[in-house]
Amino acid sequence: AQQPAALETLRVGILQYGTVNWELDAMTRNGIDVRHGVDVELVPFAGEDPSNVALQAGAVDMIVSDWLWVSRQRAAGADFTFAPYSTSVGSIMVPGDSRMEALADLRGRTLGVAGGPLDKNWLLIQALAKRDGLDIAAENEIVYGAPPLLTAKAESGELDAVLNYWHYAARLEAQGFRTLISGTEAAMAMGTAGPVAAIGWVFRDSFAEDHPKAIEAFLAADAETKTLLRDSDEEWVKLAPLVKAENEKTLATLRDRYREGIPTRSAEDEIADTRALYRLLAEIGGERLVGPSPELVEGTYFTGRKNGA
Amino acid sequence: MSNRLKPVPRAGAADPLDIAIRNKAFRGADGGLLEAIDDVAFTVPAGSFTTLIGPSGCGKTTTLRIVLGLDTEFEGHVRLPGATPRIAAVFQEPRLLPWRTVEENVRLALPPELEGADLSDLFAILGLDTMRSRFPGELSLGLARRAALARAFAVEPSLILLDEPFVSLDEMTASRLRTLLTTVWSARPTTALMVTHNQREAVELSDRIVFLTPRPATVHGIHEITTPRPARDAAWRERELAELDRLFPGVL
Amino acid sequence: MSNRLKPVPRAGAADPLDIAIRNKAFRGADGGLLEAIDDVAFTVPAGSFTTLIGPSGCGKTTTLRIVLGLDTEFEGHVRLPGATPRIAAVFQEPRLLPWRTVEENVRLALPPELEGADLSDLFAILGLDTMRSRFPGELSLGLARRAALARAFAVEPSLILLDEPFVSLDEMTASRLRTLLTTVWSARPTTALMVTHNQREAVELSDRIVFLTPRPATVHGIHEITTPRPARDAAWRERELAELDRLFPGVL
Amino acid sequence: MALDAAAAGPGRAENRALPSLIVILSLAVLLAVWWVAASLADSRVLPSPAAVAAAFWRDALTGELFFHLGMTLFRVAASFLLAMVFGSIIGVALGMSRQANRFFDPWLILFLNIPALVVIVLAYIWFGLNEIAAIGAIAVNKIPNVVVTMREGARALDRQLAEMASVYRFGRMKTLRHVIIPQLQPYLAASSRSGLSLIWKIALVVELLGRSNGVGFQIHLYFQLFDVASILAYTLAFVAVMLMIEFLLVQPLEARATRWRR
Amino acid sequence: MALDAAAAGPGRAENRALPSLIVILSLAVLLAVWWVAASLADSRVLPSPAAVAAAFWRDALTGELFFHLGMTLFRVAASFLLAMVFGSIIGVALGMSRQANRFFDPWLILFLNIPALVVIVLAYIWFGLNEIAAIGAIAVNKIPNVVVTMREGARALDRQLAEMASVYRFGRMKTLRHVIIPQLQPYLAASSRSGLSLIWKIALVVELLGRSNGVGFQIHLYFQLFDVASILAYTLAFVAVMLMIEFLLVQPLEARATRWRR
Ligand SMILES: Nc1ncnc2c1ncn2[C@@H]1O[C@H](COP(=O)(O)OP(=O)(O)OP(=O)(O)O)[C@@H](O)[C@H]1O
Ligand SMILES: Nc1ncnc2c1ncn2[C@@H]1O[C@H](COP(=O)(O)OP(=O)(O)OP(=O)(O)O)[C@@H](O)[C@H]1O
Ligand SMILES: [Mg+2]
Ligand SMILES: [Mg+2]
Repeated sequence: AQQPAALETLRVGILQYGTVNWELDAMTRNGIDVRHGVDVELVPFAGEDPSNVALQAGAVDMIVSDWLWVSRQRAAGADFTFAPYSTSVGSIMVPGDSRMEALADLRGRTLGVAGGPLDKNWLLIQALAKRDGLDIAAENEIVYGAPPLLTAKAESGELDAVLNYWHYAARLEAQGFRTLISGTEAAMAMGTAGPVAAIGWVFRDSFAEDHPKAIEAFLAADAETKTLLRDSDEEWVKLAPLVKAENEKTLATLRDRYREGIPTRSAEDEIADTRALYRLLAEIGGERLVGPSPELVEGTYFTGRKNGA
Repeated sequence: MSNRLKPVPRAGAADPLDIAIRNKAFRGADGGLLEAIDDVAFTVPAGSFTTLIGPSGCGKTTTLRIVLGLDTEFEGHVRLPGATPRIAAVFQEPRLLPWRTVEENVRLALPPELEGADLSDLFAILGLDTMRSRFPGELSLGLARRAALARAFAVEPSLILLDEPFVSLDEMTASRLRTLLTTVWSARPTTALMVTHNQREAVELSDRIVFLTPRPATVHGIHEITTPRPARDAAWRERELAELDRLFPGVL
Repeated sequence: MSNRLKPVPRAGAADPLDIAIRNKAFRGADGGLLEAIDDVAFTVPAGSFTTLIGPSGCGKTTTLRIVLGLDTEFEGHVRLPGATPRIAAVFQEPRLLPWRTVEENVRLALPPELEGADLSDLFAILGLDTMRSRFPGELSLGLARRAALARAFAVEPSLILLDEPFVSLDEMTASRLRTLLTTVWSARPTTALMVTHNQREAVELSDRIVFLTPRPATVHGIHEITTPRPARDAAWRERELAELDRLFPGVL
Repeated sequence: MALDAAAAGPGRAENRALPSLIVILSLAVLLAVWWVAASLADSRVLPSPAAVAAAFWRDALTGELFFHLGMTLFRVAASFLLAMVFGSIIGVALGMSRQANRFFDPWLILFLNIPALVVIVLAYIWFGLNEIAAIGAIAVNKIPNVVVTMREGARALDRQLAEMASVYRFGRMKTLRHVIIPQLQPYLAASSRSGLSLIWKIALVVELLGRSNGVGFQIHLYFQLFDVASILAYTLAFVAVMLMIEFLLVQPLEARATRWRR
Repeated sequence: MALDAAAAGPGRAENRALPSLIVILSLAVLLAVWWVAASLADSRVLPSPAAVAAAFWRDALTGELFFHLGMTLFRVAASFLLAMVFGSIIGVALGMSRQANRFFDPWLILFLNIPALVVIVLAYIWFGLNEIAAIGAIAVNKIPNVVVTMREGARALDRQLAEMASVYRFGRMKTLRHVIIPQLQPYLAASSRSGLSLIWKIALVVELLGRSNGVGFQIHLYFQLFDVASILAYTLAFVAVMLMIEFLLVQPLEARATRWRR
């Protein structure tokens, strides 16, 4: 029921083997995007930062990033905006046979942290620990490093625990590690009502204005794809080559964690929680983290869908 | 080559090579000044052969470098014969390009109008025929000096400067090359200025000899030789040398 | 220095320098073989002064290099006088270290037992006193050659090899340095082998003269000089040169 | 300290066939060392040659490897050319003129030390995510290194030969070709060898940051998966090309150019 | 092609005070160019000098900048020393022995072209996430480049001087110090200048991948925030140190060492 000639193209910058690619692969492979009236073109990159560069350079129309980055860029004058994609965030993983049970047990251990000292989850977990009287950063040996390297180091036992992105955490889980605490748990402990979608689709306001249909169609297609991936195990078998899971168990773990991360809450709840979380992060991370604005910058959340409707 | 070496009448009134160096000092790496030339002024008449004699280290090479325009930091002036004389120089060291064969070294120096000239005769006289395609690193010093001479002769210069051209050669080769130099020099109007420590050589080849004092160089005296070259036999040479010894005692 | 130059009695029966080069060929960069030495065999009796004369490019430098052990790719053998003679060499080019001053160049060559020796007299005789702290690049070629001679004399060698040591020097300096060489050579038991193209120099300095043929070198003839050095005056020299010319025609 | 006189002297003729044998032997020893180390380590991090070969075949069969290798080689070649030409010109100019060098030396040090990341990001943002920006960024990263090496070469030029050339009126082109460039040859050799490798390393970063193909792109993907065997497969494919260039092109050329050295 | 004869001749004396003036002028021009470019571009990607200065002060006041700079300088210095010493020894050895060079040349090309990432990751995995692994990894990345340059230097050594040294029995140490090293000086200068910059660039990657401090760590942090002003602030702090080393240490030393060149 669509005219292919009228299809608008949306270039999305993705990490080749990243989780976003799984979703978009399912979307395009099943023609969901076309059915909704947009032609999604995947532009693969080899890392997170490159897709940021690509968006700024105008080489892609959309990438996946977090609202903190969007807010900061908006404060600096850019017109990026954000639509929720996933609530999956990193977790602190410990070996299955580790005696650590709670944050307090981390005292005096070697902890690997992916994403650097300004990682949101890391700040939240630190804030939570501090509330309980533990200064993790000071009382532990913290090793910042590249996620794959930290994973390898956790496996080899050089690290007692590792805070890593969710898919690395899931892979570790499949190998018998367990979650000590996740970023979501930390956020909820610090006062959010539910899991907040930290990462989302990021694009320019100007693009959304010029191509309202494309954005709308894409977000609708995304919702349908998420439903498909939530309900169909078969789809995941088809995704296996992209997921590059070493075995069935890893694939299953990744699938389950992915499904957990599908945002389910209303936009209002999300925004309210995000505001709260932002304030909290502004408090912990300071200007270094969030930039000059003490509040989530207006327009960070994409609201065009409702306005356009 | 053969007809290039044939003598032609000396050219008419070309300009002389006019040298007047009023002062030349070097600043040493240690910062000190070293006065090399105090006052060296003489002319080399067009088409004549002048020889410069002076003690080692007195400033002869420096004078030649100034004439060649390689050193412009001096007081005084140098006027070359003619507007753009074709210059050739035989430096005190061979100065061949180590990465080019002997023949390439000679040919590279040729001006465009002589490109592709037949050099076989020249190489033969200089005893270099078997060395044409060898690199300078494979030559003995004497052979390398001969290659440098070949280069200078091949360009058919109108002004030639030679800095001790015939050292490191056995007497037989040296005298053959002296003859060659006279032939090249007289084949067309050539102004020549040579440095040597060998007074026999000077007397044999020159029209005038300029004697320099020890550093800082000044002109000690100028000796003109008027005897035509064919008349300069062994007896004449001994007489002339004795005369020079009388005029400029302590040089020999 | 002063007492180092004082003559001491010649040493007893040390070994001669024994040279027997049966064949020496170079492979050129173009792949071709060049036979430099065919058969050069002679001895230099211990404490004697031998001179090598031969046409340019015949293989004299090659012979010296083989004696110095710098070239081991030859047929034949070389036996040095004594087990570990202290060797000095004056190469055909000065071969000074451009980044060291004249004095440093000389001192670097000194063996440990002569370290810190007073070299003022030596530099004075060689006319290098004002040049001690200058770099080789600031010297004239003649001065550089003298620095190379200073280096060779300073080490008080028991075997000295000289490759045309007195070229690029004015006659006065050259004869002063020849006297110096004789003094150094006779100051202690020294075996000397010199290459020259200058026959006067050869008859003045040598005990024996070895004449070589053109390349590939063979020994053309050996001439012994028995006249003691003090008796070698100008007249004797002319006679001796005439005699040599008769014995080895075509060399001069 | 005999400067390897024996090896450089005669006997060179018999060695004609030897070189390729030695190279093969050398590579064999390397392979053996690696294999032993891999079996001792027995970890995913140091895969055995067999594992790397398998990874190689996997991507070679699909043609993927050759595609990415080709893209990288193209970028490397283009920026190498750019960097060598501009770097040599600037370097020789600075080496010859004391004044220019004094003025531009601080700039040179600045550009030498700007992280590749900064240049690459700026290039991508200004010129877009395209080949021209990528190649330009690589070249700009490399040029200062070429300049530094060639400047030393120009400083060490033999003044005597330059004088000879000026007396005999060689002119600019002849002087450059026959007097200057032969003297710069060792510096050119050094800066192009280490240059190629540096350019390839920068290319890896450039491809990581903003290209959707090339070996750098692939290597980083495999790094995310911590698949060292595949990383090595791509690396060695590139190294193989470099080895081929070295032995089939550079060394014969170099042997010709340095024939004159005894 | 007069090889800058005029500048090298007399008149050098008056120039004594000039150099620092020229350097200041040079830096001023650079700053002006940057400022103009920044106001023309008017983008966050090319911040103005003022913005960078602000970022500098912010991190300088907390002392943070100096801590990270210090850590990086320490790593750079340590690995520079390692790389130069081992690289020079290996390079000169290969340059002098044709046989050894034939055998090890393929290894050299391999190590030249192994991506920094691979070496760094392997080092971290084998030796742990510690300083030794970091410094070692940087050095290993740089050594092949030093080898390549020094090998060319050793090949171009003057055989005549070596012969002189052997006749006068200089012995190993004297020959090295007075004959070999002065000839290698331009090659050492080239490889240490471009070497320092390469090492610092590798240090950035090393710090990014597995260290918790250093300029590379900070730059990457700011890259995630896309704060180019802070990135440049750290970069320029390092460049300033390099400029100081260049003008206060390297150039006076070099001027002494090359005094003999006319
Ligand atoms: N390294 C080399 N490679 C090839 N040929 C060489 C080499 N060295 C010398 N020759 C050749 O060997 C021959 C003898 O050279 P040598 O230097 O011994 O001559 P020489 O007698 O010292 O001459 P001169 O009096 O000119 O110095 C020459 O023909 C020279 O070209
Ligand atoms: N570049 C320089 N820097 C400093 N001093 C120099 C330089 N060139 C030459 N001199 C000095 O100038 C003086 C004259 O040198 P020049 O080379 O002209 O002598 P020369 O007469 O050619 O001597 P020779 O017969 O020994 O070749 C010498 O004392 C020399 O040390
Ligand atoms: Mg001179
Ligand atoms: Mg010789």
